[in-house]
Amino acid sequence: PPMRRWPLDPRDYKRYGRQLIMPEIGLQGTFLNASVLVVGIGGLGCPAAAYLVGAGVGTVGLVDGDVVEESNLHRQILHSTGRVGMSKVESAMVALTSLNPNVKFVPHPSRLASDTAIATFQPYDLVLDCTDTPATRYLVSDTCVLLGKPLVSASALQSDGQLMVLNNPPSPQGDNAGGPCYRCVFPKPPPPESVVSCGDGGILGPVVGVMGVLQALEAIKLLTKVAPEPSRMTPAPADPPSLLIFSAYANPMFRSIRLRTRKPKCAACSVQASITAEALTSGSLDYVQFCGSVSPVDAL
Amino acid sequence: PPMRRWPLDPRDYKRYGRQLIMPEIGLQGTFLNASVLVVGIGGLGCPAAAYLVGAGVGTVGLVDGDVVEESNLHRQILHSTGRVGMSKVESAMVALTSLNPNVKFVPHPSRLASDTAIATFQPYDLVLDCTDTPATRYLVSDTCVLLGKPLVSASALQSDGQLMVLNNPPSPQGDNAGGPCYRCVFPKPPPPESVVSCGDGGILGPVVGVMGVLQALEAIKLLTKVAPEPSRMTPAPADPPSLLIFSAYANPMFRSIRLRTRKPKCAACSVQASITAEALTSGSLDYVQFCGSVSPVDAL
Amino acid sequence: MGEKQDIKFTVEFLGGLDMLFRSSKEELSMPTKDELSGERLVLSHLIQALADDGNRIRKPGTDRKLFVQEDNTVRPGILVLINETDWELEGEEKYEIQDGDHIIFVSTLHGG
Amino acid sequence: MGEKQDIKFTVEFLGGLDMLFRSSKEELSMPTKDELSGERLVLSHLIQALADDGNRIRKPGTDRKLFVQEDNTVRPGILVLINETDWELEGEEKYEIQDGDHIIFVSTLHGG
Ligand SMILES: [Zn+2]
Ligand SMILES: [Zn+2]
Repeated sequence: PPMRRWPLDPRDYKRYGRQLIMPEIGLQGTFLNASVLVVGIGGLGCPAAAYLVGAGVGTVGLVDGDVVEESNLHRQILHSTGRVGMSKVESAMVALTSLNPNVKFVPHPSRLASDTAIATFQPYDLVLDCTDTPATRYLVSDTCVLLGKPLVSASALQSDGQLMVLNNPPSPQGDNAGGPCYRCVFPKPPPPESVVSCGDGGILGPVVGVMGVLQALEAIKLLTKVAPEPSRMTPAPADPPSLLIFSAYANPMFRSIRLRTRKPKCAACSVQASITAEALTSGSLDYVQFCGSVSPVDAL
Repeated sequence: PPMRRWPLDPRDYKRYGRQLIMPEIGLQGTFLNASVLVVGIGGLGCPAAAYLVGAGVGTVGLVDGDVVEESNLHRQILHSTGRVGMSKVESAMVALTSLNPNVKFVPHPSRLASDTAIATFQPYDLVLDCTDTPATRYLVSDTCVLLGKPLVSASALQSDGQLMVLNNPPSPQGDNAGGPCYRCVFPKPPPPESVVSCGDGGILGPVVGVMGVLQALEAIKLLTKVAPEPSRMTPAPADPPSLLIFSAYANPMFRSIRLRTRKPKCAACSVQASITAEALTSGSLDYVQFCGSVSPVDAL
Repeated sequence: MGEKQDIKFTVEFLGGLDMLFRSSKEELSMPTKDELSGERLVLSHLIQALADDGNRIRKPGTDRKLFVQEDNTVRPGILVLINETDWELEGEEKYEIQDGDHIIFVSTLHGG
Repeated sequence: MGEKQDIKFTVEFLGGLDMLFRSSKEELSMPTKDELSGERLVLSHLIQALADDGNRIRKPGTDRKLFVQEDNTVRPGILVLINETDWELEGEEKYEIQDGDHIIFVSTLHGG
């Protein structure tokens, strides 16, 4: 379990004063006792981690198996020209430690794998999906459902972005009071030839940046879970499931879509779930095969 | 005038490849010939500057007279614990240079003043208002109107944010084809006792972060000004004036509001304008007095 | 003149104005015609009602001057939005409120 | 059966689907009843029309498989939204299109 610290020392009041005086946050003191796992330290994970660390989330885990490349830097603002070639997790920790040395960082400098996902996710209060392939997105969601963790999922490509808070509330499999999971919304993976990566399709830095910062915001809202009005200081019920759609060149740029609830036959979160912790840990679920693959020439 | 470089060298293709392959951006090559002034390097200016510099805007000017304080760090992600006490402009340049050493930075480490505003703004293609008081906001807008520069204006407080692209297109005073200015929308300053600063009212880091990243995005849209559809490669007309309202705890979080056009009697941008370059430069316009002031105890 | 039905509409307070009111969003119901003047319900009637607080949706002890000026017009720095449109494009305080309208009062922000 | 009027509605393509169509937003007009079946216009008719492209709003040379499957249902990874609501809450392909509806086809994104 992550380090627990209480009460605040005077430096914390100084550093976090501007958020402590807000009615929505004040009650909770700070986020020193909270822990958040950021999976993917790229275009989404960089700004998301920056604002979580700035806000003083006590423990932040960072998962990524890649190294920093020069082509990342236009949007992955925690990395730097001098750290090209360094692992993204290590590079991010340099920047994040300099922003806020009071946060405990847990490095996971390897690609998320199905046999270790449960052990990796277990210690955290909630998870941010900042990854970039369908296979990993199903794995992240399934793991969150099995462990009962809310999931803040975002994605971006070219001038578009999407954001969902999934498995919120994170009720057990089969409990209809729980929020939908990634499989409820996308029961079948997209055909591989329709999947375009940021490498192939391009991406505007601020587009993925906005989505990443919004992930940090949704995480903070989940960590506080207090109604906006100062007069109502009891925990608020979870927001109804919704999808935020962003499109930089559309008018309006943002749309909020009311989303389905849990699917009665969902493979992950229903009573009929076929996804189990044992199947995941034993490696018998092949996410890469489930999503298929395509050679880059055939892609859209 | 800012440094001009053309054509791209191979390293630029590497660094900016992910945005170059986008149809909206590709035509323009990159932003190496563009210049943007960021006024205020706080909660808005930090993320805005990070994404402009990441995108490779050729020249970025930074205006701020403050020094970094520990209470800034939860939201002002370019600064760091080790640079508390350093000027914000200098601190930001350390972080930004490490992200992209190819950008030319122009430091203006002092508070924007009415007698120097025109000279400061003159060399730039467009301006971002990332400041924090009504008086400075009127000064920034008036200067942009007088010089014919589009203005990307944002603000944030507690869990709310607002964004407008003003003076777009930046037609001369009295030309109704031009977009509205700050005075068209807010002809009279708010009563001082209704003005709450982030210091007094508090602010959630990701809220001001989202608004700052969106400022960088609007700046990039202005610098490209090409229609979203690849089939329409001619410059698009300016978007109709609008106000983006963000409210972290509302549903939906984002609203786009259709805004008024230029006001026929605007003191800054109409034929009847009383704001002139001479008045500004001579210091005869007292923005602080115009907006009034109030002791902190009386504030809302 | 026998017309007595009410108009139902939503009023929302943003940008810190929610601090002045009971909640950030209210479903209101007001008579189609103003009782005193017999005029059709327009925005200036709503603003006056919110200032006088006959509906008791302002928080106790809040200062009406943070919402309206002496002459019962909204104070500078508050934008009024009718169905996602600036009220300047809709006739301002003379706008006749319609059933189902969504009216937002939003205070401009200055922080950064 | 003499009913001949058309239904007007907006279709929008987001998340990269705009690459398949002439523009990202189209005002469409379709007969209230399907010509062949005589059925009231529902979403499956619209999807089939977009796939067959009788309206010529798909870009020339684009592959219908990036929009629909063999059986003319939308491919996995595309969400259909009716007036800002997931179509699962509105009856999916059996939803009867109404005059003025706003229908969005959005492809899920995976990049980060
Ligand atoms: Zn599910
Ligand atoms: Zn004006």
